Amino acid sequence: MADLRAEVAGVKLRNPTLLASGFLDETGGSMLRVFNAGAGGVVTKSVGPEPREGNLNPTVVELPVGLLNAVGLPNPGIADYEAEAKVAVSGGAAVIGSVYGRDAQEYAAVAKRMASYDVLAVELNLSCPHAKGLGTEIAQDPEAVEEITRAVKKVVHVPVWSKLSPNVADIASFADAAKRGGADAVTAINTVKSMAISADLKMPVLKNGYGGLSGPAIKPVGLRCVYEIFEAVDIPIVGVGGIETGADAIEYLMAGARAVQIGTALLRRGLDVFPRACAEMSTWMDANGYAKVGDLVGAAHGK
Amino acid sequence: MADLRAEVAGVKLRNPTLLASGFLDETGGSMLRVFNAGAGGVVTKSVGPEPREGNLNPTVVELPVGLLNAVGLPNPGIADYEAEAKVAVSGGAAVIGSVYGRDAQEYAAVAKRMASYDVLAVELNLSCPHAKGLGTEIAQDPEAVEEITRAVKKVVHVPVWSKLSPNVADIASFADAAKRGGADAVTAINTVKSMAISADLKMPVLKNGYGGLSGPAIKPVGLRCVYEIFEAVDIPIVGVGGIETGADAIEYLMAGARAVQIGTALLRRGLDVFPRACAEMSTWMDANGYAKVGDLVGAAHGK
Amino acid sequence: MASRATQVVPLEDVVVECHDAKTYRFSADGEPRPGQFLMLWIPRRDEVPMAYSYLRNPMGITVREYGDATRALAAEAKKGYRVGVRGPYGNAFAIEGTRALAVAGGVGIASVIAAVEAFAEANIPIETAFGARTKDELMLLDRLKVAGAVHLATDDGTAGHHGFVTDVAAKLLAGGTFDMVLTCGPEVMMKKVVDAANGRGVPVQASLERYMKCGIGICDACVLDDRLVCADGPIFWGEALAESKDFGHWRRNICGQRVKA
Amino acid sequence: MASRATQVVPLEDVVVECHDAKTYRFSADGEPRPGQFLMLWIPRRDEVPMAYSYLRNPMGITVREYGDATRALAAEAKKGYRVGVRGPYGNAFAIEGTRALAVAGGVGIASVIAAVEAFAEANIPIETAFGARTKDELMLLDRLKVAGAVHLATDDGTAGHHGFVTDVAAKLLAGGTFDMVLTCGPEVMMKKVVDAANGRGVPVQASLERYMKCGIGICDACVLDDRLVCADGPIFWGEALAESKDFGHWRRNICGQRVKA
Ligand SMILES: Cc1cc2nc3c(=O)[nH]c(=O)nc-3n(C[C@H](O)[C@H](O)[C@H](O)COP(=O)(O)OP(=O)(O)OC[C@H]3O[C@@H](n4cnc5c(N)ncnc54)[C@H](O)[C@@H]3O)c2cc1C
Ligand SMILES: Cc1cc2nc3c(=O)[nH]c(=O)nc-3n(C[C@H](O)[C@H](O)[C@H](O)COP(=O)(O)OP(=O)(O)OC[C@H]3O[C@@H](n4cnc5c(N)ncnc54)[C@H](O)[C@@H]3O)c2cc1C
Ligand SMILES: Cc1cc2nc3c(=O)[nH]c(=O)nc-3n(C[C@H](O)[C@H](O)[C@H](O)COP(=O)(O)O)c2cc1C
Ligand SMILES: Cc1cc2nc3c(=O)[nH]c(=O)nc-3n(C[C@H](O)[C@H](O)[C@H](O)COP(=O)(O)O)c2cc1C
Ligand code: FES
Ligand code: FES
Repeated sequence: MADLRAEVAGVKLRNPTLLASGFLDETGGSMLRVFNAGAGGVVTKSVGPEPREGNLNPTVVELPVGLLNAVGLPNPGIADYEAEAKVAVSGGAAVIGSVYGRDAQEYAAVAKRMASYDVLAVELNLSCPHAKGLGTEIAQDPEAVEEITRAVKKVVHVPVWSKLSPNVADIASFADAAKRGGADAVTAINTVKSMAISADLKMPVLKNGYGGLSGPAIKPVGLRCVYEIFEAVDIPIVGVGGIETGADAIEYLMAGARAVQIGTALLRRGLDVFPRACAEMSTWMDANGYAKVGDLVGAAHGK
Repeated sequence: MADLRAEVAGVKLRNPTLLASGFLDETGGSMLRVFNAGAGGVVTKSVGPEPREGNLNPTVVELPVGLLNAVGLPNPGIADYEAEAKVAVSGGAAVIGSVYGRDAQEYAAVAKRMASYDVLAVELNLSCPHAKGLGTEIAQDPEAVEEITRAVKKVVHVPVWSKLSPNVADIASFADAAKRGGADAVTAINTVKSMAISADLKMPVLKNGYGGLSGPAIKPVGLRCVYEIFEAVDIPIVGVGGIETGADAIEYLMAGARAVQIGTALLRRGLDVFPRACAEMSTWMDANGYAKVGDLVGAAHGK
Repeated sequence: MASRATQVVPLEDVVVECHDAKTYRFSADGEPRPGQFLMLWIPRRDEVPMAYSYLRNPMGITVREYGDATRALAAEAKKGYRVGVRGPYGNAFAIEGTRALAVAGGVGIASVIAAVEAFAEANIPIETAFGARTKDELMLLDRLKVAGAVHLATDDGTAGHHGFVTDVAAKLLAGGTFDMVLTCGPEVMMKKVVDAANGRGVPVQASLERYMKCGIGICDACVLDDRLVCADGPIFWGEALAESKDFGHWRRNICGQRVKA
Repeated sequence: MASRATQVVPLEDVVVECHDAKTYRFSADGEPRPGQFLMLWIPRRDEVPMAYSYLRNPMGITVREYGDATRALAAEAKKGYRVGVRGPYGNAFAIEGTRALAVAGGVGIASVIAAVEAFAEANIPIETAFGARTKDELMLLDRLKVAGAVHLATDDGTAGHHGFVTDVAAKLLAGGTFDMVLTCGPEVMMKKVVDAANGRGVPVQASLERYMKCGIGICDACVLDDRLVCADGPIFWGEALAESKDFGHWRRNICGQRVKA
């Protein structure tokens, strides 16, 4: 039986399939439920300094190839989130706390507070493509990524994962910026900037116009990003984007990820996505002679 | 009956569905066949100064959400291409000649020769994401886009379309660069940089490693790019990326395109993709009270 | 996932049900079951959850003019007006038992009407206790009456019992012959119905409402304890609700903050 | 489009057919028909088109060690070795007529063998004229003989007719009783067979080869006149080939340049 335990920059996980930020993680009860369903860990909804309503509906469009969303970072704010984190953490879940802010100070303040909720690591959402003024610029400016990461590293004692946007010319340079800022790991990728239009109504479907694409459509993009970062920068990577099956997860690990996150696939597989992906990984690893997750990491780079 | 005629910067087309560069357009016979099947026009394979073999196989992977390719710009070279262009042009096809080069001079030289083959316009492939040293840099450098466009404009008498890459942080700024360089139109988008990995073989499937994603997966990305350019830059746009049906084409027109190109959908619909998309457009326009293609252009921007 | 893409459909009929509610009919793909809901995109305004009050094409929803979007819809929508719909989402009422009682308050009738008809079609006798503020708001009565006996209540006494529908329901339940209860309406009302049914050991299904964004079980907006009203619900059994800390007490606001219901 | 994703499969059997050709068997999804082909990914080397010489799982291909990739395959591949396959692609031989003649040259037999069997299964009598350089290269004879009479030819006279298989075919055709011809082999050979059949007014199907990249009808690499060998072919009727300017004369090189065949 393959050993599915995973480790990302000192964060030990019972298996490498984490819940991605933005999915069933605005509340403690849901996070605990996902963890109990079999996820290796859960990343919280990205939480900011103040409560935030997010965008008006429609905020979600189901497309044949994936999901388009522009929820716009709704969240209860870091103060109220304490109660949510507590429910999940005290229930035994491995929690990674995702945060955002307007600038380095805000990121640091929120991250510090989040870290105090006993999360195993803090993930910096540096990449949300649709919250106007709250990430678009940051996501596309390597110096901002470096500065924010550094500011957060100064004030938190847990590992910091910087989550990167694919909507850039060269994602590896952003991973490098995160590394310079002291990031313990990078998470790749956030959603791909996209749009859906209703011809009948002559307008974009999302109230926000633009949104982020996730799910099957972006798996080839995410794999490419992880592979590129692995080639260019020596930093642990958490892979995310279109992962549904054990095979998908293994491809990401071979591209260079040490763990993966799953979001949109909840739509097709429900909470079972975690135990199913793990079972599929385990079966495949046994059949192919891989004893542990670490043996897969970066395997596709061997020449 | 809706009037399907389209016009892009003075180039008149019998309908707005063009064959995208790289599909059945390395030879004159194929281009003529596609035109005779009903395309409004055909864009040639991107042709360079010398014959070029392209990448070794595998160069193409069929994915559930689209097609991944890294053909690597194989082409017979601009000299040999004269015979191909002649077959198509003298057969009556509306031909747009796509070219590439290493630098502005080469682009200009090839474009000049291409223009002499009686093409209606020249399209500059400024965006091929996988030919090493032949576009990656250009695609991600607005100044190169401007400079190349300007160099070509100086030497050709036909309209110039600059084709842009989506693998950038802000495609509108590249459209703007093309405009500054004198482009008559921009084409958006080329493929999205991606990868497929075989877990069984522990390696990327494409011999080249990286490739470009096309087809259904990138339609939301292409729509977003066209919409963004339309909002930001006053220049005619040709839309491309994941278009298969009349509905897809109409969405692109409403996003701001004046004509569209179709490539990967040939896989699902064969050469009938052109007449079918046109028939679907026509039916929809009749049902919804649109008399001509121009009435659709940019319609999704009305507030 | 293509099956639940947003469908833009023209309204085929708009029926005024009372001074502040209308039924909108349209044809769309999908086969909703009683109690399921859709996300209704009111162009330029909002996208909000609505129960199917008619299940087969032309499907229908019955909408109370409650806030900005629903009022704008009522003002603008006539035959041919286009809305977006995606669904069906959520679970459905279980059509089981041997004698059923539906308890509806106000526009909650929109969610139970199709279930009431389904019980009748399944030859399970069903009666409905239906309350509203005033007579005019007692909608869809014709369909209810075809399905079974109807017991009315109005706050102002203009029709049926003068007072709460929960009183009517309590009396009917005291009769002791019902072995299935379903309910939809204001949460305080449902809480009473659920407590009453639970107290008598009668299975009860309640159709809940929470603020919804995605409607498809991913965003966590509609959470009730650790369940999702959009995906695990909207219909919950009395047993589960008896254990709920949120039901009747707490809801989440649009930011996800836990606030008093 | 998922159906034709690249499948990585372990070889279940490797059979040496002669000094420079082997048959590789594997199990994969898909239901190839006689004459169709797949794209064979030889890891780290290349991806090249190969006809199915066995149609049902374990499917098979019979590969001549021709250049770099096929030679590397022969050197490395044993049971359990993994290759990638995608297909089936292209059209298939029409199994029709009342008396058929297959004319194969060298490894061309790999493309016609399944068709020969299909004729026999359809109870259409079939004979095969099969030529190679030398006796050792006359592969798959057992299967051919089960299906019908086999007429051999070798360049060196080590088996059958000493000389070209086209001579054998001409003689058989002169018999006048065949009303269907199929052929696969070197293009000069096929040209002769097609001309001979066309001359006698006998329908003839030839399986062509061109340099292939995509294999799925989009890249234009494999063009013959304005037809695609991968998608419109690989099998073309004699009538069409009679009008072809390319057949027997021109091909495209890897750059797409038109060069002498
Ligand atoms: C599963 C379900 C089924 C429903 N079925 C019906 C029905 O059949 N008929 C009917 O009239 N109403 C129904 N509702 C309630 C309906 O969704 C709200 O009345 C409607 O959203 C009000 O929208 P508004 O923009 O006019 O109000 P607003 O002015 O935006 O807000 C007023 C109130 O409406 C509610 N609301 C607004 N947006 C949402 C949202 N996205 N999700 C949930 N509640 C919201 C909130 O309570 C809010 O405080 C249902 C709700 C749910 C959850
Ligand atoms: C439809 C079709 C079916 C075929 N079926 C068989 C078969 O059943 N058995 C068999 O042994 N051979 C078959 N071939 C030929 C086979 O594809 C070539 O022998 C093989 O590609 C040689 O590869 P290589 O790398 O060893 O040779 P290389 O050293 O790469 O090249 C030698 C020659 O092989 C041919 N070739 C190389 N790559 C390709 C390619 N991508 N597409 C087409 N030709 C290529 C060219 O003629 C080239 O000049 C078929 C070809 C086609 C088009
Ligand atoms: C509805 C929705 C909300 C999301 N919210 C967040 C968020 O708050 N913070 C964040 O870093 N990523 C967010 N994401 C991005 C996901 O975490 C993930 O990067 C992306 O969806 C790709 O993974 P997937 O294809 O498995 O869904 C969100 C995605 C979706 C679809
Ligand atoms: C096999 C292949 C080859 C291509 N070759 C070229 C090319 O030579 N020049 C170019 O500008 N674009 C090329 N493209 C990109 C297409 O023209 C088009 O931008 C892209 O495929 C998106 O459109 P689609 O989704 O309709 O295929 C190629 C695409 C594919 C799949
Ligand atoms: S509305 Fe998003 S989870 Fe229920
Ligand atoms: S090999 Fe690409 S079109 Fe035939």
